[in-house]
Amino acid sequence: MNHQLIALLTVMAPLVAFATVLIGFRSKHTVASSIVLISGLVTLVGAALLLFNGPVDGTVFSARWFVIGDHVIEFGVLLDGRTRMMGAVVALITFCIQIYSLSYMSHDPGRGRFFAFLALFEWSMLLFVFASNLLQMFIFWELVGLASFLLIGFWYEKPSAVAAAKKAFIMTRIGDIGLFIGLILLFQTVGTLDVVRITQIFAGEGLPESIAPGRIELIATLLFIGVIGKSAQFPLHTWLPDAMEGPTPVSALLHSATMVAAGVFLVVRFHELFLDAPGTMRFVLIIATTTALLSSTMAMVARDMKRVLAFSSISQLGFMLMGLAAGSLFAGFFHLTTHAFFKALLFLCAGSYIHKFGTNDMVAMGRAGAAGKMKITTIGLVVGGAALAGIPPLAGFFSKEQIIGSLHGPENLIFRIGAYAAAFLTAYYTFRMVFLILRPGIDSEAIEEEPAGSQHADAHDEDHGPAEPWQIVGPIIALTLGTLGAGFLGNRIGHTLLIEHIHHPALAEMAPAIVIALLGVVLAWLDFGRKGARQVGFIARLPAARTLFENRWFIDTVYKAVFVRLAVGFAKLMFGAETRGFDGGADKLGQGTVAAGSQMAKAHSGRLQFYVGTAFVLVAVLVFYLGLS
Amino acid sequence: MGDLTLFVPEAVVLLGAIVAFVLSVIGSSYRVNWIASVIMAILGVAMSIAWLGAAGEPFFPGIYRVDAFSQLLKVGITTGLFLSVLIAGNPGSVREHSRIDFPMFLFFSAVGMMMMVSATELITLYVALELSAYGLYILAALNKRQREGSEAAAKYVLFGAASSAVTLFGISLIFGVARSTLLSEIIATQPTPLMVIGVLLALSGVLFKLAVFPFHAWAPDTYQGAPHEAVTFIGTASKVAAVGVIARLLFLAIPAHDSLVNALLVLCVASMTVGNLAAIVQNDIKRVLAYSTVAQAGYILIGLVSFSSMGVASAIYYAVIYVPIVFCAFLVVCVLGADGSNPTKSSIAGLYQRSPLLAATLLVGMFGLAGIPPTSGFMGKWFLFSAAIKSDLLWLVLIGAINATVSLYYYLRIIKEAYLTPPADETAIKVSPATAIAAGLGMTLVLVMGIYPRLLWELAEAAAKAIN
Amino acid sequence: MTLEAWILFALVLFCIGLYGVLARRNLIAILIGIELMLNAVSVNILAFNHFLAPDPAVGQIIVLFIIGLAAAEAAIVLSIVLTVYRQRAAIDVQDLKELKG
Amino acid sequence: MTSSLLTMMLLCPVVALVATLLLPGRHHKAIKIVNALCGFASVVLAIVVWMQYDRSAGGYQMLEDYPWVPTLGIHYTVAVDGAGVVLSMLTALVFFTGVLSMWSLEKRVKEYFAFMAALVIGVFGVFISLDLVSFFFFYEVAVLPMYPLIAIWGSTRKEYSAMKLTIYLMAGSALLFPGLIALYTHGGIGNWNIVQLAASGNFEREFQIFIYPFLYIGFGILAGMFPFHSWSPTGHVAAPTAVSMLHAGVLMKLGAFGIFRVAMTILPEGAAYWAPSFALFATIGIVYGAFVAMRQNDFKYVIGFSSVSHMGIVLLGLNIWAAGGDAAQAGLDGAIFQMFAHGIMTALFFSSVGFIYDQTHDRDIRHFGGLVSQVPLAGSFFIMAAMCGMGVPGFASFWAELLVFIAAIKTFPVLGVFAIAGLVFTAAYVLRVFGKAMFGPRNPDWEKLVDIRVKSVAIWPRAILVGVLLLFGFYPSLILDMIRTAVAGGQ
Repeated sequence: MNHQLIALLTVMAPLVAFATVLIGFRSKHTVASSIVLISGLVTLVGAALLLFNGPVDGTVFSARWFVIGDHVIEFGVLLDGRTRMMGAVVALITFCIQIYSLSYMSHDPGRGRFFAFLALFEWSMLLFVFASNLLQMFIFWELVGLASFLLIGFWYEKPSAVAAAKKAFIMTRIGDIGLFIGLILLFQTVGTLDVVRITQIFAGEGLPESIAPGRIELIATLLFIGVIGKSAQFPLHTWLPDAMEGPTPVSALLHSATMVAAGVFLVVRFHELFLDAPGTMRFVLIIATTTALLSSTMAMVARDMKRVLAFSSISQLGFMLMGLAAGSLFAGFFHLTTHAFFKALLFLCAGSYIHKFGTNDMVAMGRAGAAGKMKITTIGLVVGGAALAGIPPLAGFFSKEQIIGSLHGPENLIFRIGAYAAAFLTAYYTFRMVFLILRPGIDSEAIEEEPAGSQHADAHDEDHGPAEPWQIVGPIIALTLGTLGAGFLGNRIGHTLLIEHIHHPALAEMAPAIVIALLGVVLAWLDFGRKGARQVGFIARLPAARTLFENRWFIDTVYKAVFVRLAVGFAKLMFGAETRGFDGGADKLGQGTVAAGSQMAKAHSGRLQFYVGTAFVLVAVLVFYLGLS
Repeated sequence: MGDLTLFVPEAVVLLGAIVAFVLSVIGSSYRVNWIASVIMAILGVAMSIAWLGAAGEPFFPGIYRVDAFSQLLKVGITTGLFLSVLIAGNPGSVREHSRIDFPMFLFFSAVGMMMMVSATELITLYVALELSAYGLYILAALNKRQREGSEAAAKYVLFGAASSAVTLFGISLIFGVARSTLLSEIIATQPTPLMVIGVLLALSGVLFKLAVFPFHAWAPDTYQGAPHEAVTFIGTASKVAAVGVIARLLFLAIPAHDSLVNALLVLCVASMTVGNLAAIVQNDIKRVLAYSTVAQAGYILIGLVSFSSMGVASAIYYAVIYVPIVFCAFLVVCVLGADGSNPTKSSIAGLYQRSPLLAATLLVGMFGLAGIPPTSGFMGKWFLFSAAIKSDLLWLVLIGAINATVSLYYYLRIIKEAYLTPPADETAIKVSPATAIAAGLGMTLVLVMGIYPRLLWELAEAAAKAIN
Repeated sequence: MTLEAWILFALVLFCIGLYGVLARRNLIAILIGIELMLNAVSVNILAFNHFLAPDPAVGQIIVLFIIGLAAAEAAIVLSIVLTVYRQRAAIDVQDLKELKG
Repeated sequence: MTSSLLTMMLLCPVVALVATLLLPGRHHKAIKIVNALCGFASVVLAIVVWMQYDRSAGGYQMLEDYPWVPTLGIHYTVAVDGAGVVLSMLTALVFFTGVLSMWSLEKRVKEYFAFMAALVIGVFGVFISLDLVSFFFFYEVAVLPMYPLIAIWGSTRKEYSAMKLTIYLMAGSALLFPGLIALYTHGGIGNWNIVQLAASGNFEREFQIFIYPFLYIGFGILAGMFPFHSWSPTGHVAAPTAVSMLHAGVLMKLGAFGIFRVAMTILPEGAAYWAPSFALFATIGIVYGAFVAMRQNDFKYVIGFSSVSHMGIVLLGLNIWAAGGDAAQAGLDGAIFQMFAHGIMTALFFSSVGFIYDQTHDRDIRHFGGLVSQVPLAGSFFIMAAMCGMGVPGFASFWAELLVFIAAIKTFPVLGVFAIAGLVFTAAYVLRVFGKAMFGPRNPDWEKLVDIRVKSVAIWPRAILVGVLLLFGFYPSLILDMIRTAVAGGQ
C-alpha cells in the first residue's frame, strides 16, 4: 500500500465516522460507537504503519485549497518524524479512550453524539499534527478548540459545564489571536506558510537580510501566546481546571494527547523558528517555570481528584515547554509523549473511581474503599502516579531527567532550581493523592472539611454493573504498560525525530532529581500515608498559604473582577451609546422633524391676510435683493 | 394670419366647453353631459397627441406659438382634463344643482391652460392665465359642504387676484423696459435690473398656480375645501400649464440670471422644505396632498433653476408625469369621499381589504410622489437632479433628496393605513367601471413612463429645444 | 409730470391697494384693494406707453384688457363673496379660518 | 458572445411577481409553489451562470446592452464579473430558501410573495447592472418592499421599525442621488456605464475626494456601516423570518456591493484617500457590534448586531482594497467572500430563530434553556450558524475573515489587531447565547416545542444553507477562484 493512501485513511477515517454518526446515527448508540471505534482502529493501524515504515520526510498528499493574494495554500499531509510520532500517540491514546468510553458512557442518553465528537476531536488533532502548512495547522488548531468546547460542554444542561466550555473556548481564543497575528506576520516576513519551507529557512538557509531586528522575536512571541492559551500556561491557565466539567474520558483526552498537547506540539513543530528567537525563548522559559510552580502549589491543596490531575497537567506542560525553551527538542517532545501516557492513565483511573463511587473527592473515594474494591485501577493509579512523580524507571522519570538535563549552564540556574522545586511538589501532591486513596484514615481530620461542590461528579447513578468491566480495565492496563515502557523508548523517539545524539545523563546528574522526588514521596507519606497521619498537608497547616493555594492564587478572582467586569462594563457602555446615542439619536432626529412639521403646519393658520402678507413681504425682500445686485 | 388648423386641439377643448354649456342649458341630465364631456375630452387628448409634431403660429405673428414645447404640455393638460372628467361620473362632493355646470368650467379652464403654454406675448399670456383661473375659482366653490367650499373659493380667488395683480405689475415693468409685450422682442432686449424684477414679479402669478412658497398657502385650504373632482383638476393640469409659463418667462432674463436664480433657489428650497414638513402632521388626505404639491413644486423648480435645456426638459417631463401620479392619489380621494366628506387617515384604514384596486392605485400614486422606482416619479426626479448637478447645484440636489426622504415618511404612513390598519367598516367599496378604467389607466401611465421613459423624455427634450 | 413721477404715483397707488388687501377685514374692501392694484398697473403701463413706447396704441389696448379682466374678476369674486355671505351672514375675512393647519 | 442568461435570471422573480399578482389570493398553495419554482429556476440559472462564466478570461461577461434613455446615455446594461456571479448565486439561494421557509405562512400570502419577489428583482438587478441608472433603479426597488414586508408580517414594534429602516435607507439614497449623478456629469462621456466611467480618467483627484464620501456613506448605510447602523438591528427584530433572511442575507450586501462596484471602482483615488478613515469606522463597527450584542437579550437583536459586526469586516476588506498595496487583492477577496458567507449564515440564523419563535412567540434568550435538547435539529442549525459567525474553520466565513485579517494586518496593522481581537468578543456573545438558551437546564415552559420534522419542507432551506456553508468552508477555492476574477476585470 502506498503511503498516500494510508495517510489519507489515517487522517480522514475519523471525519467519515463523525459525519456518518452525526447525520445518520445520532440516536442509534451501538452503531454510532461501533463506527467511531472502527475509525479509531483504522487510524491507529494507519498511524502505526506510518510510524514504523513510513517515509521519513515529505508531503504525501496535497491539494489546492485556498488562495491568499498570489499565494496558493494547499491542504496537505506532511510526514516527518515529529508528525509520525505525534500522530501515533494521538491515535493510540484516543483509541484507548474510545474503548474506555464504551463502558463509561454506556448509560448516557447522548452517547451517539459523544462518540461523534470524539471522532471530530481526533480528526482535528490528527490534521493539526499532520498539517503541511501553518494555516492548516491554525485551522485544525481552532477545530481542536471547537471539539473540546463541545466535549467539555457535553452535559450541556449542567450550567457549570456550559460555563466551563465557554471559558475554555474564550480563553484559548485569546491566545489564538496571538497565534493568528503571528501567523500573518510570519507569512509576510518569509512569504510562505509551508512547514517544511519555514523549518528550512530557520534551520539554516538563513533569513532575508531585510528583516527588521526583533521581528522574529515578535513572531515567535505571538505564536507562543497561542501556546499559552492552548496549553494552559500562566496567565491563561485557568480554563483547564474548570474543563473537567466534561466527562472524564474527555478530560483524559484533553489533557494527554490532544488540546493541550497541540500547544506544545506547535513549539515542537516550529522549534527551529523559536531557536532563532532567543529573547522569546527566555520568555517561554520564564512563563513555563512560573506555570509549573504555580500550578503545583494549587494541586497540593485540591481534593477533587480530577482537579489535582488538571493542575498537574498544567505543571507538566510547563515542564515540556521548559525543555523546549532550553533548546532541547528531544526533551520537550519526549516528555510530551510520556506525559500523554501516564496522564491519560491517571485520568482513566480517576474516571474509574468516579464512575464507581459517584464522587470526585479523593478522601471520600478512599474512605469508600477504592483501593480494595478496584485493584487494577489502583495499580494503574500507583504506576501513573509514580511516573508523574518522576520515580525511576517509569516514563516520567526519563523525560523529566531530559528536561532538567537540558537546563544546564549558569544562565539557567534559577530555572533549574524552579524545575527541582516543581518536581518536588509534583512528587508530593501525586503521592498525597495516592495515599489518600490507598490509605484512607477513617478518623483523619480531612474528612470534616468536605469541599463544597465536590459532589458534582459526572457519574449519574452509583454502582452499575461490575466495578471494573473490560472496557475500562483494558485501556488502563494498556496505558499502564505504556507508562512502564515508554521511558525506554527515548532512543527510538530521538531516532524518529532525526536527532543524532541524545544526551543520556549520568547517574550523578540524575541523583538530585531522584532524591528530590523521593523526598516528596516521603513527605507525602508523613502527611498522609503513615499510620495515624492526620491527612492534612503541611501547606494546609499554614492558613495564609492554604487560602492562597486553594483559591488558585486568586487569579480567577482577579480575572472575574477585572477583565470580565471590564468587558461587561464596556459592553454596557456601548449598549448605552447605542440606545441613547446612535439609535436614540436617530429617533430624536425623526421626532425633531415631526415636531418641526407640526410647527410648520401651525404656521398655516388659515388666515388669508397672513398668507398674502407673508408672500408680499418675501417678494419685497427678493425684489430688494434683485434691485441691489 | 397663420395656419388656423394649428389651433385644433384648443378648439376641440373649447368645443367641449360649448357642448357642455349647451347641454346644461337645454336641461339634459348630468349623465348625458358627462358622457359627452368624456368623449370631448378623449377627442382633446387625441387631437393634442395628433398635433404633437405641429409647429407654427396660427394667429398674428409673435403672440401665439405652436411648437414641440406647447404641444407636449397640451398633451399633459388634456390628459389631466380627461382623467378629471373621467372620474367625475358621479361627483359626490359637488353640489347637486351645480353639477350640470361642472364639466363646462373644467373645459374652459383647460382652454385657458392650453393657451397659457402657447402664448408668446405677455397680454395673451395674462388673459390665458386669467381664463384658466376663473373656471377653477368657481369650481372650488361648488363643494357640497358649502361653508367650506365658500371659504376655500374665497381664499383661492383673493389670493389669486392679488398675485395676478403682482404679475401684471411685473408685466408693466417688463413692458416699460422692453417697450414691447412680445416675448421675442423682449428677449432681444438687454435686461436691466428693473426688467429682472419685472420677470420675478410676473412670475408670481404662475408661482401661485404652481403653489410655490410663499404663494402656496392657499393650496392646503383650497384643496381641503374644494370638491374632490375640482381639486383633481387643479392638482394636475394647472401645474403643467404653470410649468410651461415659468419656463418661458425665465428665459427672458437669462443673460442676467444669477441673482434671479438665487431668488428662485430660495423659493425652491423653501417650497420643498415647508411643503414636506407641514405635510407630515396632516390628517386630512387632501391636505397631505396639498402640502405634497407644494413640495413637488419645489422639485420642479430644481429643474427650472438649472437654467439649461436639460433642466427645462426635466421640468417638463416631471410636470407631465406628475399628472397621472397625482391623479392616482386623487382618484382614491374621490371614491372614498363620494359622500362629500374628506377622507382622512382613519377613513383609508384597511382600504386594502375594502378595495384592492383602490389600495393599489394609492400605492402607485404615493410611490410615484415619493419617487420610488419603477414609477415614473423616480425617473422624473432622476432627470431633475441630473439637470441640477449638470448646472453645479449639487447641494440643491442634496437638499431635494433629503426632502424626498422626509416626504417618504408621510407617504408611507398613508400606505400603512391602507394596507396595515384594519378597517373600521369592512364593507367593500364599489368602484364604478369608469373609475376602475381610470385607475387602471393612471397606474399604467405611471408605471409605463417609469419603466419606459424614453419616448416622453425625448419629447421633453425636443420641447426644451423648441423654447430656446 | 415726468415718467418717474407717474411711476411713483402708480407705486403708491399699488401700495395703497396692497394695504387694503392686507389690512381690511371686509371682503369687498379687499376686492377694492385688488382693483386699486390693477389700476396702479394701468397707470404704470400708460406712463411707460406715453413716454417710451414706439407705438402708443399698445399700452392703451393693454389697459383695456386689464379693465375687462378686472371686471370679470370682480364678478367672480363678488359671486364667491356672496356664497360666503350666505353661509356665514358676514363677509369678514377674519371668519375665514376654519380651513387651517 | 451575447446571451440573455442574466436577463432570464432577472426574469425569474419578475415572473414570480406577475404570477403572484394574477393568481387569486386564496390559492395559497399555488402561489407558494409558483414562487418556489421561480426561486428554484433562479438557483438553476445562477448555477448555469456560474458554470458558463469563463474564469480564465475574467472580467465582465454575458454582457447585454439595450438603450433605455439613449439621449441621456442611460442603458439597461447587465453583465457579471466574479463578484456578480457569486452574489447572484447568494441571492438565488436566499430567494429559494426564503420561499421555502415561509411555507407555513397563512396571513396575506399573495401580497407577501409579491413584495418579496419585487425585492428580489431589485437585488438581482443591482448585482448584475453595469449602468449607474439601472443600478440605482434596482437598488431602490430592492429597498422599498421592506417596508410592507416588515410592517405587515413583522412583530415587535413593527411599524416603527419598518419606518425607521425605510427612512434610514432613503437618507442613504439622498446621498447617492448627488453622488451618482455627479459621476455622470463629471465623467463627460455621456453615459452611465460603470466600466467606461472608471476607464475615462476624467475624475480629477479633488473631485474624487469630494464625491467619494457621498457614495460611500450612501451605500454604507445599507451595508450597516457604523455609526449609521441602528436601522438594521431594529429592522431585523421586527421582520418576519424570511424577510430577515433577505434583509441580512442579501439586502445589506447591496450596500457593500455598491461601495465596491460604484464608489471604489469609479473613484479609486478618492477611495484611497478615504480608506484609512472608513477602515477605522469599519473596525469600530466590528468591535462595537460585538459588544452591543453582548448586552442584548433578544435573539434577533443579537444577530442584528452581529451583522453590524460582520459587515464591518466586509467594509474593512473593501477599504483595504481601496487603500491599495500588496494586500489589496486579499482584502477584496475576503470582503466578497464574507458577503456571501455572511449572507448564507445569517439566513440560516434567522431561519432557525424564526422556527423557534413561530412556536413560542418569545425571543428573549433568558426565557429559554436547553433548546438543543428540546429541539435538537433547530438548535443544531442555530449552533452551526453561530459557529460560522464565530469564524470557526470548516464554515465559509472563516476563510473570508481570514483573508480580510491577513490583509488588514498588512495594510492597517493597528486596526487589524483590533479587528482580530473582535473574534474574542464575537465568541463571547455567541457563547453567551449558547449558554443561556441553547444549553443549560431545559425550560419546562417549552417542553412541548416541536422540532423540525425531517420529512417536512421546513428542513430543506436549512439543510441547503448548511450545505453551502460547509461546502465552501471545506473547499474555499471553489468560490474564491470565482471571486478573484472580479478584480481581474474590475481593476
